Amino acid sequence: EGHGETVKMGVILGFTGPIESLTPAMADSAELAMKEINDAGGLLGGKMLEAVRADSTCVDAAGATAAAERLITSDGVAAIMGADCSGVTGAILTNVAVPNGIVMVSPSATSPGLSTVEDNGLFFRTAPSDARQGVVLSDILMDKDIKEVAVTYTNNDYGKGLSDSFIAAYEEAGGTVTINAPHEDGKADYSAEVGALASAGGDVLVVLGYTDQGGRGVIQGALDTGAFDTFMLGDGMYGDQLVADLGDDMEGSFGAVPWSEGEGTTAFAAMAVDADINPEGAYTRESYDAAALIALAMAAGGEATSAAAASKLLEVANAPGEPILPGELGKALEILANGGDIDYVGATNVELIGPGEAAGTYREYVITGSAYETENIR
Amino acid sequence: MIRVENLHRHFGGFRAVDGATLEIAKGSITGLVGPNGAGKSTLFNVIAGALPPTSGKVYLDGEDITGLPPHELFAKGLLRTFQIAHEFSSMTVRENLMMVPPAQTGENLWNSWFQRGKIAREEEALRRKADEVLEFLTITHVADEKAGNLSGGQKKLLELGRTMMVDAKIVFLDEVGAGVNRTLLNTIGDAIIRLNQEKGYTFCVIEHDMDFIGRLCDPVIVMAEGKKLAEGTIEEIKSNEQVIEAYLGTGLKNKDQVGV
Amino acid sequence: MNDTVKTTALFGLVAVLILGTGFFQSWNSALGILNMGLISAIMAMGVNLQWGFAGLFNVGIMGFVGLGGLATVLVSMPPVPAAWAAGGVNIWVALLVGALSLAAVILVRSRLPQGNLRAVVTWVLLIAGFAIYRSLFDPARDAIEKVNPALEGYLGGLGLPVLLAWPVGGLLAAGAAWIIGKTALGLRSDYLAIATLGIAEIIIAIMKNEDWLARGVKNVNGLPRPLPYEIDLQADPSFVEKAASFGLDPVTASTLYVKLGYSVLFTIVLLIILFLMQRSLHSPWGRMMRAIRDNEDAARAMGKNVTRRHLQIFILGSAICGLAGAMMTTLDGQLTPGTYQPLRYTFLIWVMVIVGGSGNNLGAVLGGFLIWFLWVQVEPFGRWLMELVTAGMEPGNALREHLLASAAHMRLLTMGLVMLVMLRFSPRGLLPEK
Amino acid sequence: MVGGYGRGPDILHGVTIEVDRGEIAVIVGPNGAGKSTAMKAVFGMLNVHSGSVMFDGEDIRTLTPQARVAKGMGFVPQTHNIFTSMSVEDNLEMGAFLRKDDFADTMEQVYDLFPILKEKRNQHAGELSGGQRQQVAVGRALMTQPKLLMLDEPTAGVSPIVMDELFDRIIEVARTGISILMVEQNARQALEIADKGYVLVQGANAHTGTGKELLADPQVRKSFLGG
Amino acid sequence: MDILNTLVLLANFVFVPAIAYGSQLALGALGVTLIYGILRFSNFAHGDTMAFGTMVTVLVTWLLQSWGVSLGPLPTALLALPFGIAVTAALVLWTDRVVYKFYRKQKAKPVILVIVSMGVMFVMNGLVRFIIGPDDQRFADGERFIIGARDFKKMTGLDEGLAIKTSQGLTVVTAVLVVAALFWFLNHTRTGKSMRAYSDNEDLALLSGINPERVVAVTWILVAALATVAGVLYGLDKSFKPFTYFQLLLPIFASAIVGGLGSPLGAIAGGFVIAFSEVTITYAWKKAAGYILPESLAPDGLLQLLAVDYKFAVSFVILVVVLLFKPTGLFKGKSV
Ligand SMILES: Nc1ncnc2c1ncn2[C@@H]1O[C@H](COP(=O)(O)OP(=O)(O)OP(=O)(O)O)[C@@H](O)[C@H]1O
Ligand SMILES: Nc1ncnc2c1ncn2[C@@H]1O[C@H](COP(=O)(O)OP(=O)(O)OP(=O)(O)O)[C@@H](O)[C@H]1O
Ligand SMILES: CC(C)C[C@H](N)C(=O)O
Ligand SMILES: [Mg+2]
Ligand SMILES: [Mg+2]
Repeated sequence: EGHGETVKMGVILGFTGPIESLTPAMADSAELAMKEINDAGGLLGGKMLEAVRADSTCVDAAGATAAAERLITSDGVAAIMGADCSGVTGAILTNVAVPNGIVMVSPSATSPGLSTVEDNGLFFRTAPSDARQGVVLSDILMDKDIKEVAVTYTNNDYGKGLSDSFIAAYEEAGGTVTINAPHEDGKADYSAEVGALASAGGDVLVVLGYTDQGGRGVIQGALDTGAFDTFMLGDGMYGDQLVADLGDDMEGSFGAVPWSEGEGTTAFAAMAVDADINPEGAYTRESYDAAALIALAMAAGGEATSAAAASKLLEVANAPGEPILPGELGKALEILANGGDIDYVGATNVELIGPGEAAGTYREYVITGSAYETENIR
Repeated sequence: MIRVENLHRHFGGFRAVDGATLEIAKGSITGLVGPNGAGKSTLFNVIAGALPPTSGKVYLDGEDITGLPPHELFAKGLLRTFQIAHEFSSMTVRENLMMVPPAQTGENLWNSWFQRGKIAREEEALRRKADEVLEFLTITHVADEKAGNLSGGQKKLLELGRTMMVDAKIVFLDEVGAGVNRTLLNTIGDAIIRLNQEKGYTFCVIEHDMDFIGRLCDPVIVMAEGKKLAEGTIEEIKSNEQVIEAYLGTGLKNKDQVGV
Repeated sequence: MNDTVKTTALFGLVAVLILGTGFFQSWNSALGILNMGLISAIMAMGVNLQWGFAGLFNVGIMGFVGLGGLATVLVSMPPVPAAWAAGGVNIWVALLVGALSLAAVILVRSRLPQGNLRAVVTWVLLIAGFAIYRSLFDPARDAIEKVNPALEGYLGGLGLPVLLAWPVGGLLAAGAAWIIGKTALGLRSDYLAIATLGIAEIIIAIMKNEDWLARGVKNVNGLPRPLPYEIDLQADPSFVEKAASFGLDPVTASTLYVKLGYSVLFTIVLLIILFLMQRSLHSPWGRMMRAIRDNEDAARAMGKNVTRRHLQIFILGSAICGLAGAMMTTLDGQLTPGTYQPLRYTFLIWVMVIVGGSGNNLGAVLGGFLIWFLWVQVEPFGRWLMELVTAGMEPGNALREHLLASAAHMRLLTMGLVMLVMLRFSPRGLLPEK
Repeated sequence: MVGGYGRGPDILHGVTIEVDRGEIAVIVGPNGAGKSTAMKAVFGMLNVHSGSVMFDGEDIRTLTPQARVAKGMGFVPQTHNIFTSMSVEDNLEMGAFLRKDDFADTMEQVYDLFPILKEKRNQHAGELSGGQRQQVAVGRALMTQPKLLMLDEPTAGVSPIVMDELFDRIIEVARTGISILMVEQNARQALEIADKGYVLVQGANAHTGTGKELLADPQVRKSFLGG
Repeated sequence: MDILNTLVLLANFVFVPAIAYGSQLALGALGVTLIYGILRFSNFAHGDTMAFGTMVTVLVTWLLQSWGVSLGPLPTALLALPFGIAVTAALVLWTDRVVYKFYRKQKAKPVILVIVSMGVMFVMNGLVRFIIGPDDQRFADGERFIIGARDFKKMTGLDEGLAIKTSQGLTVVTAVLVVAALFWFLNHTRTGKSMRAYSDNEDLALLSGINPERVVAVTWILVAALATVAGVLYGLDKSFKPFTYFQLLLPIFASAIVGGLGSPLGAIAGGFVIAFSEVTITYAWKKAAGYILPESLAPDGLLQLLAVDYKFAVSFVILVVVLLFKPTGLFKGKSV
């Protein structure tokens, strides 16, 4: 039964546009999960998963909607893993996914606004909302007894939302923000931002941007001019290239990134390395989990449809049940087939709360000797 | 009709028109001549509102019209042609003429949507008028040609033709004759005289062809270095020493040395 | 080939492309392309009006489209009473103060003679006005933005039917065009272009950063719709029954129903605009405009008020873009100022006009459909092309991997190639001006 | 020569024109007759379908315009005949573009001929008056020191005194062995100095003769010279 | 002392970065302005031409680095630059042959060429990403700073540091040299003048014996050189990422226009106007005021004329204002 059939899953990420350098690894990770399931004999008695990629462009809502439309109505995908950036994710969700009843699991759209969007129970994310990250960042500063900071954020819903939540938490806790300056991504020059930030001053510069975009440009400028020595970095800033390029100068800077520790993460890292994917890449773990969750929820629902996936997703993701790590998807399928219950742990210790988003733990790290060193998991 | 008082127009430090004072009488055909660069075209441009003056005044029938924009001057009946033809190059020759009359019903956006009948009637009349003008200028055969493809002389004719599409009070002609076949130029001359006599147009004509000026104009004003140098009948001008020296010259020196 | 035959054939081609999408991909995609195609065609007509008819080089389309989108939020979203209570009145008073001091400056500069006094008064007015404005504005803005920032943090709209936003979008754009036109229309060709480009960037910058107005980069989601929601239709038994009678499942039927609804609305708008445009193009008004485009000096000397006409056409064309912008935001169901980029909202429209044939309304419409179709469809095409190229290579071959990984970048490349080929094949556009 | 512009209809329907060394040939005719077109055809700026263009006994029909310049042909078009955004001096210099020798002398001669140009040597040519532009245009062509100088209405818009000078100069030039082919509407003066005269009507030769003969022909006088 | 500190502060955060950025823009704008001036269209593919040239240079630099070649304190990329220029020149010349030439022969309207150049832009865009990928690439080596902020503080004992990067110094020096050379070339050489003549009146240039194809070719080669130099210098200063080069197009155009299209001097001026306005108008003067004013008067606010949110808007406001007073740019540009 079901042998030879394929179930298509859409992978909508911004392969072109401002985060085009992050997305290939994310897509690969998602496809890694699908391959694992196929290798284990497929879904629901032999249905093979097939990834269909589409370009969200990260910024062009109309383009992303059209791409999603095509995935659903012409390629006939059963579910979507994506999209990446919060803006296009919202657009695809309301315009395409909800009307067509297609489930979407985003690995990286973290805007707090998405928590309350009308999704008809179809939207989930394996990354935590930035509402939480703001608090985490504020806590880190407070623990380090840093009371005055300057903030710069990437001027989009993610950056703005994150800076809003961070500043609210930080001021609440008694901190002072000397300046809250946005920067646009992909621009040629950040001297003006650096100048303003330097003049406003502060013990630390909080950078809530993207690692190979304006965020890095601002850091580079601040270092070059000697405006700031220490930085606190938001999730979008986490990336190996940053420390590789800026090296010693970043010594002592710190930050947080959605993370998890434990067997799941380690297991994923090993698999990723085998598959030639950088496991430390931003949102690769979340992507793997997103794809795996969709598949497992379908299996649990007994049908390779979005409706089945949507109804079972929370159940598969959360306790009770047998914990499932990356590499154990085959086992999970077996348990489900036998009517058992699983608690998908995955690469990020998935725990979906409230409206279907990751509760999320963050890794607090410090850069020491050109490497990220974990201080704490919060 | 037109009075120019102490008009100046400077380009940077250069005084193209340098205190010109002159008058064009109603009903006259006034000739305006002078050496190249005397400031004749610049004077026209200032009077016609294409260039703002540096200082000085221009009056039309006693009314101060200094610095008014061209379209308002047009409405007051002041028309001009350009020395270097300014045709509407991607439009047909006929359209070039038909666009001239002001305040056409169909020039209003609203009317163009809801007044089709009236527009059609007006267009018909305009077309007839345009064809008359084309006939007069002997260029009927190029009526549907793009104006940009006309020959140099034909463009000049078209330039003149546009002024014939409306009832003007005063028309400024900047070298209509340059590049126009002499036989045709005579015809144009006749037309100017006829318009002047029958319709009472006043003309001010810049031209370097003294025969043409002589046949048409009285009085003739000579400009040099941005000022009026002399004024009078053609005979007076032709015998004015200053004018001969600055402008007319004394004829070919080498003529007899040619092989014929 | 006869003109009419050619026009019919090309529009036939568009129809075939869209129908083909329907048959080979899905009807939803086909209608999706059709709907954005209709909007693009309207925008292209707006640009064609300005460029094709009057030679105004407007590269600020994005700004007007953005304003149309803003109108949708301002008209249709429900007001946020808490935000109004927090600072709604003050913020408008502040803006009024700002506007009044600017007006006062303009008045002073036109009334007082040039000299020290005028300069002093101007500066005093400017500085005082700015200070009062900021002292009123800043606290009010902060208060508004503090109101539930993750979801609201703005004043909200008027809560009126969203269809009303379309004409309002046009009006808003027209208002902006009036101000811009008054100041910038004296500029020529590329200078006007870059000025409008800059103004569009300024408009978008305001939309991105004035959170109190429409949430800025935080976006406004869930805009009301003129048509029913799919999920409501799916829940409506009579609809499901009707769908079944056509042999459609309720989900597909509902999505098609809504899209078709938009298609009908958009087509009506398109046809009205096209009809009016054609009428005016083929009237003395159109002739006058072409004359102005050909030679402004001569048109002036022939008694045409070039400045007025330019302003008129600039406002009209911009209003059309604003209208289309409002339609687009309605279709999207959300306002996302961060996604307004010149490449997509300005230059792509220009490509439509030029490839379609500037100066020809039907050409603009055709370009709108065709280029939008390509913009959407070259993506799978690029992938397909890459697969074709790499089909012969061994799996695991480095070059093959590299090529496949680059497939996403084929989109722009293919788009570029198609454009170049089309323009080569008919350099004055597919349907050139006659 | 038979030919026309681009894909448009033929404008020249068999025109024959000939100039010998040191001669002055003048073309006259009504507006739109194809005079300028004929000049451009000689210079290779439009399609000539049939017929030939010979220069020094050599068929040059396949040569590009700039190759014809190199062969010793110079041309002043009727319109757009100066570089408006360049200074007067640069305009003249461009005329001597293909010359390898020192052209300072020639430039002095041109300035002697048109003193006003010397005065305005550093001004943009586009800012000159109509007649001054015409002087620049002729000056530019003279800088080439061509074997054949082709002038399309060189005297249009120049004042009588300059026109006389210009004709004088043309005669002088011709005497140095340079052939002159020109189109003129100031036909009477032009034909007076012409060795050969051609009347063109509707793209074809209507009358041919020496300048004097044509001047004397009453029909020519009446139809083309204004009586 | 405080005055000195203020000056150093401003130099560090305003003058040095603005001058370097201004020179980068100016070099880019020179290329745009040259094409506009001579071939008479706004070349949208310029940003991507810069990206292409830089890409080639980056690849060659990597090769040289792998051979162990180095220029000591100067970046190795300078050695690779000629290769970059040559390959880019070949590419644009080829592009001209297969694309632009056709429209030139047709005497197509400038706007058609603008749109065609957008097609070329898309293709080049794809090409670059195809070859080197969309990621950030670093290729700078050698000494990073002429003087670093910390060293400066140590040297002078001031509170404020002043940093000047090697790349900044290089950029400014190159910009000055290139501009001077270009200026001389256009105004004083035969080829240069023939280019201006061609740009003015193509037919007449033909009649003067100027070979138009040669003029076009020389123009493209110059443009390729300018684009590559600009791109490489920019890449050395920041980093090489294709998307950013595309984004550079906007400020580059703004610079060319503010200066006056077709005017090389204008391009330079425009680059600096844009760069300085971006940096100064949103600058927070708080710290500077803190040095100068007595303690009691030290400001609370940031003393910022406008928030950095409006940085880009500001440069466009400046642009619009300049155009309103000087409708064809600061240096009387052309308009087609
Ligand atoms: N835009 C300008 N900038 C600088 N100088 C100018 C400009 N326009 C005209 N001039 C100068 O003003 C003077 C007068 O020019 P104008 O065109 O009025 O002469 P004109 O009397 O009409 O001569 P012509 O008989 O040759 O047409 C000339 O010397 C010319 O160089
Ligand atoms: N570029 C062109 N394309 C098409 N037709 C043209 C073009 N230029 C001129 N013509 C047509 O060719 C015919 C002859 O033009 P030409 O310029 O040779 O006349 P001409 O004898 O020089 O007249 P004039 O004395 O007025 O200068 C005219 O009917 C004109 O409309
Ligand atoms: C890929 C991520 C950096 C995206 C980001 N978290 C957003 O929501 O836009
Ligand atoms: Mg004149
Ligand atoms: Mg002629």
